[in-house]
Amino acid sequence: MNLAVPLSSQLINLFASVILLLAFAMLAQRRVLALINLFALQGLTLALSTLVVAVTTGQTHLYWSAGLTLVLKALLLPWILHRLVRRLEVKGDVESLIKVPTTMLVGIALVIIAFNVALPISQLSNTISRGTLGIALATVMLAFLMMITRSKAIPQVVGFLAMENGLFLAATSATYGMPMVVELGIALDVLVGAIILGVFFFQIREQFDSLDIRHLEKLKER
Amino acid sequence: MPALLPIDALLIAACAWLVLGIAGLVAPRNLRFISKTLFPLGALVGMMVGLVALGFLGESPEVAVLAIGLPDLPFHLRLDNLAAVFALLLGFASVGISIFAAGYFRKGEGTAPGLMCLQYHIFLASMLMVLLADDAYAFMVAWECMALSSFFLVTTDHRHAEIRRAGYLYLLIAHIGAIAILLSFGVMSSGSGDYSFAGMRAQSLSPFWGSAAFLLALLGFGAKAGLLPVHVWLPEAHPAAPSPVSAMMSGVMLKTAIYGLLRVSFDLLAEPLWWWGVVAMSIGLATAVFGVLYSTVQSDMKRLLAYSSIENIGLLAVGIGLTLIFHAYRMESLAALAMTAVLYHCLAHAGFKSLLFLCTGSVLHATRERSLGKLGGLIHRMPWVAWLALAGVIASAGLPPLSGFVSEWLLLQSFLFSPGLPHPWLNMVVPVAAAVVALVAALAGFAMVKFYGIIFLGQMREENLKDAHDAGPWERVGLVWLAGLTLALGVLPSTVIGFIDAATRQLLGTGLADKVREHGWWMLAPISPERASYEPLIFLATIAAAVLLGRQLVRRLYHGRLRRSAAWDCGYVFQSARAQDTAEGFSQPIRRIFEPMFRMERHFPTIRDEKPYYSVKVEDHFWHWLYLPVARLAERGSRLITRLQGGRIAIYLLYSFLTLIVLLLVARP
Amino acid sequence: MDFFVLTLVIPIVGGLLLTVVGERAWAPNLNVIASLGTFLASALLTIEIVANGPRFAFGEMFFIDSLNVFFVALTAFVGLTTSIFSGPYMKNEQEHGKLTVPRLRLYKSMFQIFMFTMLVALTTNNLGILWVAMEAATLTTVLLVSLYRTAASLEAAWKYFILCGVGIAQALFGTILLYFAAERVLGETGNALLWTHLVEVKGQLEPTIMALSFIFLLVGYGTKVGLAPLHNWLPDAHAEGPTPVSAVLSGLLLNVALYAILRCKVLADGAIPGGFAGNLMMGFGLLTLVVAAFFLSRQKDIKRMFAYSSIEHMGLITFAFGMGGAVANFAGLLHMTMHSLTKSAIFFAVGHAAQKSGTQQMEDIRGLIRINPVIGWGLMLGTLAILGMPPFGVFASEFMILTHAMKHHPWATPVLLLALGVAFAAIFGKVQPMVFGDTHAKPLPHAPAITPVFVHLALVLMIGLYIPPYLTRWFHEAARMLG
Amino acid sequence: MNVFGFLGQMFAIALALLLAPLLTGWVNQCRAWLQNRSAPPLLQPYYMLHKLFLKDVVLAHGASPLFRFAPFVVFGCMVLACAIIPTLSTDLPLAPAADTIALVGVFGLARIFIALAAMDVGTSFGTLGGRREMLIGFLAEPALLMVIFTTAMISQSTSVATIVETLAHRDFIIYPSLAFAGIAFTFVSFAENARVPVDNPATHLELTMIHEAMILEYSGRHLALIEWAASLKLYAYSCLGLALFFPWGIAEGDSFLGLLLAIPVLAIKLAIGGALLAGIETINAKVRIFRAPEFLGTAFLFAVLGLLVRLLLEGRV
Repeated sequence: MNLAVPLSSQLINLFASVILLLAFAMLAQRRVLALINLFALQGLTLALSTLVVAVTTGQTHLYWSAGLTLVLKALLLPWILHRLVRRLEVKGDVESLIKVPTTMLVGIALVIIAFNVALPISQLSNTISRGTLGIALATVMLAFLMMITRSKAIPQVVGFLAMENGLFLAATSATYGMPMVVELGIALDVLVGAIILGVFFFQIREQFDSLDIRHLEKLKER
Repeated sequence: MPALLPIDALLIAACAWLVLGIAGLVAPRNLRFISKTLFPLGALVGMMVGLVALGFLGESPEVAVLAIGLPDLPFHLRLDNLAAVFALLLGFASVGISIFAAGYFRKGEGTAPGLMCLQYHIFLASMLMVLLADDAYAFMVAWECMALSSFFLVTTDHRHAEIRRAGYLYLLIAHIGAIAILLSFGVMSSGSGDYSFAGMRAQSLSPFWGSAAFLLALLGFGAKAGLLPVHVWLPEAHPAAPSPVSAMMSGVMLKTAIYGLLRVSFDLLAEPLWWWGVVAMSIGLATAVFGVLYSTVQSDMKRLLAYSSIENIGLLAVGIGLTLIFHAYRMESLAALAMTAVLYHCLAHAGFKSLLFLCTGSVLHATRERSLGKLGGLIHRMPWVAWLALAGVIASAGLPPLSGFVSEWLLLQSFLFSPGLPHPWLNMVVPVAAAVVALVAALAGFAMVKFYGIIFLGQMREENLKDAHDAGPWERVGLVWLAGLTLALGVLPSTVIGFIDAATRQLLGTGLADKVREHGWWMLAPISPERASYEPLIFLATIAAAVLLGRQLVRRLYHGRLRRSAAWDCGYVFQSARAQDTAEGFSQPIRRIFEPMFRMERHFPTIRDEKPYYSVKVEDHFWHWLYLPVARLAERGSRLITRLQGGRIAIYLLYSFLTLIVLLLVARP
Repeated sequence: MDFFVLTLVIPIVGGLLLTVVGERAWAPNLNVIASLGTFLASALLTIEIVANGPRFAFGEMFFIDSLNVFFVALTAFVGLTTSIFSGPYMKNEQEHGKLTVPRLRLYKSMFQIFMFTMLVALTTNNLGILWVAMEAATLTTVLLVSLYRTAASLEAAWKYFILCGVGIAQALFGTILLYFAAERVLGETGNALLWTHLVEVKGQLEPTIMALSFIFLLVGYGTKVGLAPLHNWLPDAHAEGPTPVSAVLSGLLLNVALYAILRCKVLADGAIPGGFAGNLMMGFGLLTLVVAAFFLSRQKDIKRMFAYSSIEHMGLITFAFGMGGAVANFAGLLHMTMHSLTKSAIFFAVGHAAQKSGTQQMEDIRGLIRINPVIGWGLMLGTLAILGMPPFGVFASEFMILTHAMKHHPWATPVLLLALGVAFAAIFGKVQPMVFGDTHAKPLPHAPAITPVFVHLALVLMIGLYIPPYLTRWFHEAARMLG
Repeated sequence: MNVFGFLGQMFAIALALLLAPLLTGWVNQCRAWLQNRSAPPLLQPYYMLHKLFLKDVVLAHGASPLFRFAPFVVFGCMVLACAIIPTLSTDLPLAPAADTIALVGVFGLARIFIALAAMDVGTSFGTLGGRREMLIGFLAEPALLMVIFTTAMISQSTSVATIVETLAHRDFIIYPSLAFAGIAFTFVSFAENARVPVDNPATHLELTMIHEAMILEYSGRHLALIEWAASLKLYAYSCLGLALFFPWGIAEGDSFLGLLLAIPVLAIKLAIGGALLAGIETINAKVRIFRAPEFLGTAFLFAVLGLLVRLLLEGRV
């Protein structure tokens, strides 16, 4: 290991790698509850990574955002999702529209693309966490891929939230976080969004007796 | 106080028409007020327009800029001699039509009379504005207002599905035409950003772009005029409209398209190329032949006239083409001859076609029947209409001594002197074109005999025709006015050419008037009397003298006894109305000779039929060759594209995803 | 009195108030009053800005210049007319048993909050807040779209949420990248997301980052604008939500999203040489225009069809702004205005028409001109206006766009015209039989509020013939700002 | 206008009115001889006209004023046509009133009136005749116009008088175009004058008749006028053909001597022409009505060919 790289940077890179790993894990995961747990874990890792950046740079608002991430992404949202799963009695496996190995292959291609795209930017960055921008982009894309491949509502939402994780990672890694107002606003939006989604689950379930979004294919052009 | 300029007077007239239209909305159901007050007032305004334009002819152009329009392109207006000729046409034709309309509109037919009055007068005003417009925006606004108001007029009786279809087709093709015109203007401004006509005149385009502008204009204005292959709306829309509107559309609106074509080809585009003329002429010939052939086989009287309008437009295009050829070779005096033929034919057609459409209106009101197969013998019940229609028919058939012949004569004269073109190939083609024109003129006679003979002559084909009534006083005045115009245009060609020559001179730099004036007002000799001359008045007088003298002599020398009896008919007993030719029967020879030109669906009776019948339906080839394939193509494209919206959210996300990836990979600053 | 504060406060207070009292009989009036208040405040604000020039509010948090004050006024105006329209419309829906009283309350309060989020998005100086407000606008409209709680409306809302959520997330990534680029120039002062600061240093922003950032922003906000192939949520949401919501979605929300793109484009243009942003926008604009035009002819649902028409016009506007330059920007702004007014007027008319006929299926709507001439003519004239028929204002802007395109991008004109022609054939062919012909429909329990339709159309007509000088000046200034 | 010219004009018209039935009689006589029939007297057409004028007009109940008006118009048109075609002299004061194109127009006008009159009573034969007449007309008219165009191009004029003067004065050059035009003109004349092979002037067989079908309902003075007009038409066509293709012997300017000389020349030319006409009629059979368009189409083609030959081979002379 290159000693010129400070420890904090190594830690951040490590956490980033974990986030990416978790993103892959989520892509491969077939069970709903496990998926939510993985999401919570990702949130936790993100919070830790943010904390490391905060400690290293001494930016106070990063502490806040680390805390916010912890509360929101690692605790509150997984809790809400757990509750929903239990209340809605979602059972069984997460069905994927594409076979998991194929998805993984595509995922690897995406990571390569993301790294390449982010490369010129990372070189411009002077933050300690600059290498993670590629990882953040890859996480966003993997989450995107997950949303595309999953046929049930809850995994799709988890994918959506995982995408937010990736964005958050990008924000901390590239710029030491957005201004506080913005972060708060984003957090509020995510929360409200999640709540609205929860309401939606009940309504969808009521209408279709299932959370399979393949029921939601009536509106189309014929 | 400065004197009232003609252009101001015309603007005031346009506003007056608008005001009259809006006044119709005040009491939209008060038929008396609208038809007996507003429409006659509209006619008065029309008279004013005509007179102002007449007085203006020969003056130098006047311009005005209004405060409305786009911020950097306010409405530019310009009254020049070309515009004045067409304003003259609009004004005088509208006098007759408006007066006729005053007596025509009845209660309880589709749109409320007030609304109709609004649409009608907007239609008039926008046509006037088309003539006055001197920049692309003002022109397009006026042009599309004209299309819109006439669309609403066409769909007055929108409860019938086929009328709605006609209206749709009309507006669609008008819109496509407008797009082409807009493009043409765009090409002509050639990137200068100056969309006033003055700016376009100042551009000198390369031959390629000039040609592009011309062809686009030909397409755009052709779509309005009814040139092949964008003619399909015309035979649908003209019959669908109430008759005064059909008259206005056929008589006047089509001429605005000719005006536009003249404006673009001779005014805005400085240097015409000879082959533009060939294109215009070829399309014109095809249109004329097509129009006249289809007009002979129609069974609906208004459709017959509509196709006849297509034919006339074709002839106008031929004239324009010929003018372009001469103009391109700098043979200006011949160009002036052809141009005069075009302008004259515009005026003539406006008169006689409006007249004929109005006559069909009267017939329609009297009988509620448009199908030729159910009319007949109306000369006994509607003598006014019948005799006035005869004037229209003779003029429309291009026979002396009425208006149609003069323009045809001029056109043939200009053909005849075409040798001398420096292009050998053209020298060969042009006389052949003359042959086709002659054929068209002769066929027009066939169509007109069919039109007149079947409607007005013979036995009445239906019982209820006995109750038909003649046109009312208002209608008669309108008809007489138009018939009078037709006659005047027929017998006073030199005088008329003296007026319209100003436009020719403006566009070509030379005119006919000087030569024509040398020989007195009764004689038309555009080149020299030795080479060609025509004296309609003397012509008419000789025939009239022979007729009167013959009649008097026979009565004097023999007797004038007369008795009535049943028709002889070679002793044939069954002389019911059914024994006469039907509309289909009359045109049977044409269908037979020109069979490949028509797409026919025929049903022949057989011995085993319980109720044997014969029917024939003639359809337009273009519909199947051009329009349906295009529609199918669009449909197919549309079906392909709608697959994008398959309803599956994952796929939608995939689109978004792929878009992003592609952009990330491909898009580089 | 600060009119700007009023402009923001009235809708949020109104919205919160309506959550409480929204079930009262006079609540619709309150809705109208709040909208009226917002409109008056915005009008006064406009006058102030036009007179005194741009200004900040709440420190540098909000920035109002001639570009966005114009959108604010437009938004407030269409909001007002929509609230007037929705009164009787929603009552009729209630009578038909489609909506319950609590849902109506939700509708009214969400409507006001939606207005608030849009106004915030328009006036904020902070690109992060802009993002937050856009997301909030999405959330409120998701609730509005699913108001009927039918299977179809749920599906539409779900798709809307997911697609726009994902889209907006990409916009956030773009914003982060933008922030990153800005920070390198402006330092960590917390001003790096303030547009007024960014625009001053736009020439120094790193082009590579800005290009990436703009791609993300364009794809992100573009989803909300309805650019093809990101548009799929739009027809569903328009067709299944209540008509007033369709009207504001089409008339306002799309504008706001486009506004966001415009603000970003100014920065991208400053940073990246060679018209990168403009070319991207032109490409998207053309693609959208063509795709939407071909969609039109296969529509059966009236609101869906006009939703596609909105997509088509958004494509045209995007194309116009993509071309850039004073004339094209002017035309784009004008077209945005005209489209807002016309399309919302159409949706008003369509709403009543559908209500009268009891269906949104175009085949079953017939003879509007006979049951209610006013609605019939409203729909007819509105349709003709949106199709770019003179003398309506849409033609004026289309004329400018087309002529400008002919001058600078002649290759694009045939495509534009093809799309416009196809759209004309499709829309007019469907609308004409609805307006004309015979029918057997019954009158409605509550007389429709048709004034908004004609107010809008009258404005559109006026602009087609005459653009008042102050409006011209205003547009010019805004166009100049866009570069 | 000088007095001499005016008198010449009057004389030409009077001559036409007088000579026309005689020409018809001559053709009939020749035909009878050629067909081995005993010939009617040469003056038979005059007797018939006289007889018809004497008789009452018997008008069908359904006839309108147009029906009564039409014979006079047709007659007037033919008088005008005869007045402007140079028969004896090219110095005709009426000639500028109508050039060759207008001449075709005059024939067209007459045709339209007779066809309309045929449709007026509303019998099956009448409409049939009208339709067939218009069919023949729309094919013959352009062919005639093309013939005239060819000659007009040679003489650079459409005025009949100028054409005849030019053609008469030309050096003896063979114009192939004129040959084509001449054949076309002959075809057209047969069709226009209701002769075999297009029509048979002496039949009342429904399948074949055209002209006779149209005038079935006419009687008395109306019929007389129509018959007279038909004779005038034959005369006009003959004179036109002679003037265009054999213009020698027609007087020019106001020379009285020339005029005197022209009369016998005309008589001889007409006599030969009539005999030829009868000969052609005799050796041909009447064709089916739907072969008539082919016949006339050929004429049209010849005329156009003549025009092209003129342009291609002869250039500008």
